Amino acid sequence: EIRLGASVSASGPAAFLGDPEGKTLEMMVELINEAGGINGEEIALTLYDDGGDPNKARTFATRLVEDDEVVAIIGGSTTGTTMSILDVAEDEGIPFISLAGAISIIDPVREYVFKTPHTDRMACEKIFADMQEQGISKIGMISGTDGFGASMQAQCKEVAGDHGIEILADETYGPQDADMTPQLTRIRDTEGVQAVLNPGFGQGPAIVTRNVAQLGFEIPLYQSHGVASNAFIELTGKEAAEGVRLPGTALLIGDLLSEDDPQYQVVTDYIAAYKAKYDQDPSTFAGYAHDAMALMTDAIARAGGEDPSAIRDALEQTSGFVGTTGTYTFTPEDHLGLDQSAFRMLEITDGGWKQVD
Amino acid sequence: MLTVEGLRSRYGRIEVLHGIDLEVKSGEIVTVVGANGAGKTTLLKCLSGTQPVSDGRIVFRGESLNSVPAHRRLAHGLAQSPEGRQIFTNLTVEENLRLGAYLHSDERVDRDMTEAFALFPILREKRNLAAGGLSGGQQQMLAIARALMGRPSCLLLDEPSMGLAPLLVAQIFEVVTELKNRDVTVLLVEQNAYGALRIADRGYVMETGHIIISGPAAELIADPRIREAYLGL
Amino acid sequence: MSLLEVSGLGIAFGGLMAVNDVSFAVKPGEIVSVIGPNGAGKTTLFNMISGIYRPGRGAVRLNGEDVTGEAPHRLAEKGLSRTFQNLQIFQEMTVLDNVLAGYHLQERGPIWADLLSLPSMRRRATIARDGARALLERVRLDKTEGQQAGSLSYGSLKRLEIARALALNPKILLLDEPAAGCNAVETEEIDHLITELAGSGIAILLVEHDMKLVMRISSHIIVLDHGEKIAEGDPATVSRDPQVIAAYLGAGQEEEAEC
Amino acid sequence: MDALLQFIFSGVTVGAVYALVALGFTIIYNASDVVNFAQGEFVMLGGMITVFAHQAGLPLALAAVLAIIVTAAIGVALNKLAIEPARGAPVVSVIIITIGASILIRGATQLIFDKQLHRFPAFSGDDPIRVMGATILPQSLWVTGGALVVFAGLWLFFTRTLTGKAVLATANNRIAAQLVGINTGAIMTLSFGLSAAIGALAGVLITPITLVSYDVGVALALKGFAAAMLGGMGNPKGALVGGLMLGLLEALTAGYLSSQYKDAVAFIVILAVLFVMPQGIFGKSSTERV
Amino acid sequence: MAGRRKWLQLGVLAALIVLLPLFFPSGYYYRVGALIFVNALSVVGLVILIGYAGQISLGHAGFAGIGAYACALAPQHLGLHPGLAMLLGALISGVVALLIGRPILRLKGYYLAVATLGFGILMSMVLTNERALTGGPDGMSVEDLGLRAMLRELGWRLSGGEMWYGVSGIALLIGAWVALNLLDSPSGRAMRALHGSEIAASTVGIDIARQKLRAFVISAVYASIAGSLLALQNGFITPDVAGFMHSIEMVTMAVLGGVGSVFGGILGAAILTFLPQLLTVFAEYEQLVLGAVMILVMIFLPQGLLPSIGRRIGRKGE
Ligand SMILES: Nc1ncnc2c1ncn2[C@@H]1O[C@H](COP(=O)(O)OP(=O)(O)OP(=O)(O)O)[C@@H](O)[C@H]1O
Ligand SMILES: Nc1ncnc2c1ncn2[C@@H]1O[C@H](COP(=O)(O)OP(=O)(O)OP(=O)(O)O)[C@@H](O)[C@H]1O
Ligand SMILES: [Mg+2]
Ligand SMILES: [Mg+2]
Repeated sequence: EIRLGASVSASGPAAFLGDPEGKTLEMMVELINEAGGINGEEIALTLYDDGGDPNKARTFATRLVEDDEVVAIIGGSTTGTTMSILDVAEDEGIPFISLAGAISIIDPVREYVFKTPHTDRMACEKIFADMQEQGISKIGMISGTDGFGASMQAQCKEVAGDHGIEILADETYGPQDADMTPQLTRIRDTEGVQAVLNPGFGQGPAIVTRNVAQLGFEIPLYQSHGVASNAFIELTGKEAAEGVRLPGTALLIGDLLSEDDPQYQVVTDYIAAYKAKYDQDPSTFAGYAHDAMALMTDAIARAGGEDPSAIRDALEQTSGFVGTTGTYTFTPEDHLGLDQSAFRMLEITDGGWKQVD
Repeated sequence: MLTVEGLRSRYGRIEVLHGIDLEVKSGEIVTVVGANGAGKTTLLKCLSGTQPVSDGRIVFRGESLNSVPAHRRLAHGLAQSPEGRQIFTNLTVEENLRLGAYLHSDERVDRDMTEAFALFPILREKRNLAAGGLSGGQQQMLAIARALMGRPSCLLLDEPSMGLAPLLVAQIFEVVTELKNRDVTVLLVEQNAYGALRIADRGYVMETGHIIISGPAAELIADPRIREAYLGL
Repeated sequence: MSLLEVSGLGIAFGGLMAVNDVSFAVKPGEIVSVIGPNGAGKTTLFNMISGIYRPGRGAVRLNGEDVTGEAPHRLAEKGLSRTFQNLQIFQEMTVLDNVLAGYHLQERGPIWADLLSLPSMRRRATIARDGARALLERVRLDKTEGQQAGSLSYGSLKRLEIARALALNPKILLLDEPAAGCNAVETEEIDHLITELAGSGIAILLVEHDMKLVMRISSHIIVLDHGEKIAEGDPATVSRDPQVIAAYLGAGQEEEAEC
Repeated sequence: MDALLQFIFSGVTVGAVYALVALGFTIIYNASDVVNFAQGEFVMLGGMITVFAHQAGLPLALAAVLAIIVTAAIGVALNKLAIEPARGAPVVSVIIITIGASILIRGATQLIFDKQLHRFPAFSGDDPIRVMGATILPQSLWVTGGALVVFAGLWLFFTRTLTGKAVLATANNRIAAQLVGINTGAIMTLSFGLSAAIGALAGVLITPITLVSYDVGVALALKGFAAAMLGGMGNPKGALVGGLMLGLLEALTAGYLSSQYKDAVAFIVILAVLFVMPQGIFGKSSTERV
Repeated sequence: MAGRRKWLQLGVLAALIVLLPLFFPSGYYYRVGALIFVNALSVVGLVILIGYAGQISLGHAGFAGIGAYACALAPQHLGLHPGLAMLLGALISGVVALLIGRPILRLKGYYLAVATLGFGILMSMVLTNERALTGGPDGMSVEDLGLRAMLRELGWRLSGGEMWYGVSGIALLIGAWVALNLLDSPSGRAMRALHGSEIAASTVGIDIARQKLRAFVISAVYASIAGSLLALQNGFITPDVAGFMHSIEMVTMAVLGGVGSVFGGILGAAILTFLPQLLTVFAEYEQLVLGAVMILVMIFLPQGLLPSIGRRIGRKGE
């Protein structure tokens, strides 16, 4: 039996991230065990819900290592919880794959810490590249003040200049706000704004999108990968969502992928399994968990044992591993191992997704 | 009309009524006197249902009240003007009186209210003010008036004369006598023992949770033990 | 010299002048009573003197110093203490702690002494405790000292309040209906207590509806009606005043006094 | 100018949401002096149950009615199972019970339904109404109208009906209330039922705007509580005015000052108001003589 | 008499802290223990404020936030030793409490609750929004206290968990000792008196504004130190520490345990810290069970765990 540990934010303000992540982890362990486990050994997964609270996350990390005696940890749905787990993993020499976005998790590189999601910076760059192509150079931003939104806001502002993008208006909203028309009115009334960018997750982006329609904006609206799921279109309504652009992973357009796409197999398999078990589409975040588990089990298989440092070494040697998010190649200098190509620019048309790059 | 048999009651683990036997006949005025802490208030609270009974029986008009909750007892005809007045301080004087007649909604309510105002004219003056702003004595009047609004057949009065000016004390005792003429039975707890015994038919003397003496009021006034211990004569 | 001097005191609630232009003075060792019908303004007068209401007009002088509108705790520091018609008891505290609260001014010290339980604090606390026990004995509540105050009967609470007021070691004591809820015998005890206090030089200002008590112990009586002073003088004068009889005492007074 | 109007529209919409939650607080508070921190969960339940009943095939109107009835029943159950058994407990303990209930309801909702966000269609479509260059959604008018109707209903209830007075009397002095024949237990049941129903109604009205998921209750309760305190707890007028003021404050701050600190500005204004009026705008200080 | 009882109680607490580790199956329990002690410390502060002085606060996490971020920021920007940063945080918290306490504490009941709530929200907003300084919602790391290294040099090899168990345990003992001292002191009596009746308290000479303020400041310092200890122990801190939920959690612990009693507060903290750890086996049902437990405790032990149980056994609850 191989003991794996996980702590995700299945409840609380980041349940959006953690809930599908937790479900994915449980499902995958089931599938792997049904298929005979790793090197003939079953996986025993201990999964905790830290509720998005870094303090709890650290307690659970300690518990996983000291009490449950796991050989590796997956989790940390948010940057905050990740940073709390990371210390424990480093201290105790347990390999840890994070599911959070911040670049600071793997930069500077820490011996035992890896992550599967693209960084927020990469998402910003993808969006700005598309804007550049569309001839957009002046934008207004409206971001959520939650961890995801705030981090995106900061990263996007940092790289905007590199793409010749000028941010003329910079607004925010709270995670539970009910109406964003004042902020959007300000953006609308800012001279020269050519597009609106709204990084965030939860109900915020849906409300922003509906408010944008209400106010009759004639400029394009960009969302982030934070809302890359079909549920988003349902929440905003087809009309309001029409024309919204965002960077997403292959996971979101599983049915649009051509069969020769390298990710086709892994993506369609995963979607099918998840749908069968939970009667829902997996979200982009669910995909991060999928990839983390896949990477981890792959590394354990290659390490051929349960020695944490051997697993770590095997992880670091991962190369060309195809996940739902992208293709991973870890090196001692790069514990993320994804590049820009993992993102695809999508547009919502007729209540569905269309790849536009 | 009202019979109490072997009534016991406790606060937490401490029993303060150790088997009270008491009877009030229809149309009577019965008074209970006793020193501070004797258990008079506790007795009345048991009767009105706001204090749990641990043993014994309360029978009112042939029915056992033991399992009747406090809010149903007024419907049976039992009203109380409690110790500490317990008025609705945040409501107006008029609202207090109206709630006194909560169980009634006929036109007699207005008449009763007019009567209450006639009895205590100051309440009419203050009818639209918050009852909490009344002076102590005015609150006492309100408490008595509110109890009357419930049209009780038996009225429990806990020290009604407390805090009232001498003129009003006399008036309260008159009212009680008047009630008797209207066939309202009154159980009166009083520290003004002399005044109370003078208008009462019978009296009980309580000491540390027991009834120690009982009898016709006139006899009690004459009883030297009572004259010394309660009347200060 | 007068200890307490009230001049032209008045206050209004809404449109009502609850107290209007009331003046009087109390000397050490004197018992001055304020009587009057319900709602005459007696309690309100007390509330103004003790700083609970800020007077609308007029002045209160304590020991010659103008203290009009000062906060109650400042007045307490200057030797004024009182009881309440509507009991103000620390229900959740023990009987002894209630009286000890009255010793606050004598036992208080720097906060760190309290936090660190320094010997100086413990010394002060012990002195206060001994004093409080003596006071409880004086009002016959010593047996209840460990009980929660909320569990006392009404009459006992009245006595507890008096003990607490005495704990301040006041120069002037305001008593608002101390005998309410007490029977004749208990009232007599209060009578003795008040006389004794006055004898020791404390000035007493008393509100009471028990005329027997008032007439027996007062050196001076002030009669209020509708907020105004309608009469004053010694007991004999006041009880014969027709205006007072009409407004307050009633004709039945003689009979009452005889029992 | 049209920007100002837009801010006001936004403020009124959000303010009406807060007002509806705040109005829900008033009844239970008036009956028991307890601020029911599970009030936000009633709002959430109103939304969630409607969503799932609607998904199950019920027409929207019917689904909404069902949600209100079920939520009212849950309110009554809360009173019977958790509040009534704790009779005589100090107010803080009862408040903790309501916090516990809120956690429990959230946990149950997430189990019975799900953790996703949901919405159902607006009652009168999504075509914005244009007024002098500003726009407002028809659903906002529903919410505002709902708040006004609930306010009027409550106001009449508390000032004109004997039952309303009985509710006030129960909180003011429970023993005395029983002595005059008020069945205080029934009054509490009524209060919880009504409060829950009002909360559920709020949930039904606002879901098309704010969306709903199992955990929206806490934030709503928080804002509703702040609004109720600003207006003066227990007074329907205070709930309405407090709610609208809070909404407008947030919208105007977001529009003219800083969207980042709009909640902060709102709370600073609340603090300032309480500094001058310690009982809120319409609150009465309780009259207790000594 | 009261003094002996105090030492007895403290002795029991100390013995528990020292002996419990004998039963710890793994190092993780040190972590839980340390968390319990830290939470208990802030709850003891609230017992002083709510239980003694009768003033509610729904914003005390704001002070925990000050303490926590003082430990994160001061070493980084002022080059202060983290231990000193903790004292600085306590000082700032005390001063902030003094400044806002004056106007706020004139309010009563729910109005006070909403005002303190506002303070807490302002604090957590500043911490969330001032990203440049605090790292925003993602949080920031906290410098190591260096105590472990020091102990190692003295030849005392402790794991992080063990060390923090000890440090927090000692902090809690000191906190409880001070709170018990206060309880039976003139100031404590004055606080409890104003809780009972402000009018009566002021007529016996108690400056109620001042006593309330004292209780507020003292409890703020408790919360601040607890926040600092948490930050130092975790090595990483996010604005959650100052959040509304944390404030509510603290009050809940205090009331559940018995808000008038120091040891009740500690018990409440222990239960509400440990319970979620226990409930992980219920996974999905965790919230359900937690809510139900809170309700049941308050129904059956309305005065809080310790006082109610104490009353049942027949002794007075503390
Ligand atoms: N809430 C309570 N908790 C505990 N004990 C109580 C409580 N109320 C009253 N007692 C005790 O019960 C006994 C009887 O009290 P009760 O109030 O009935 O006396 P009483 O005859 O009305 O006295 P008084 O003339 O002073 O009003 C007293 O010893 C009192 O201490
Ligand atoms: N806070 C207040 N709000 C409104 N009215 C008040 C207030 N305080 C006093 N009053 C009014 O002022 C008048 C005087 O009241 P006060 O309590 O002083 O009377 P009192 O002489 O003490 O009467 P009693 O003998 O009944 O105690 C009353 O009519 C009362 O209604
Ligand atoms: Mg009595
Ligand atoms: Mg008076």
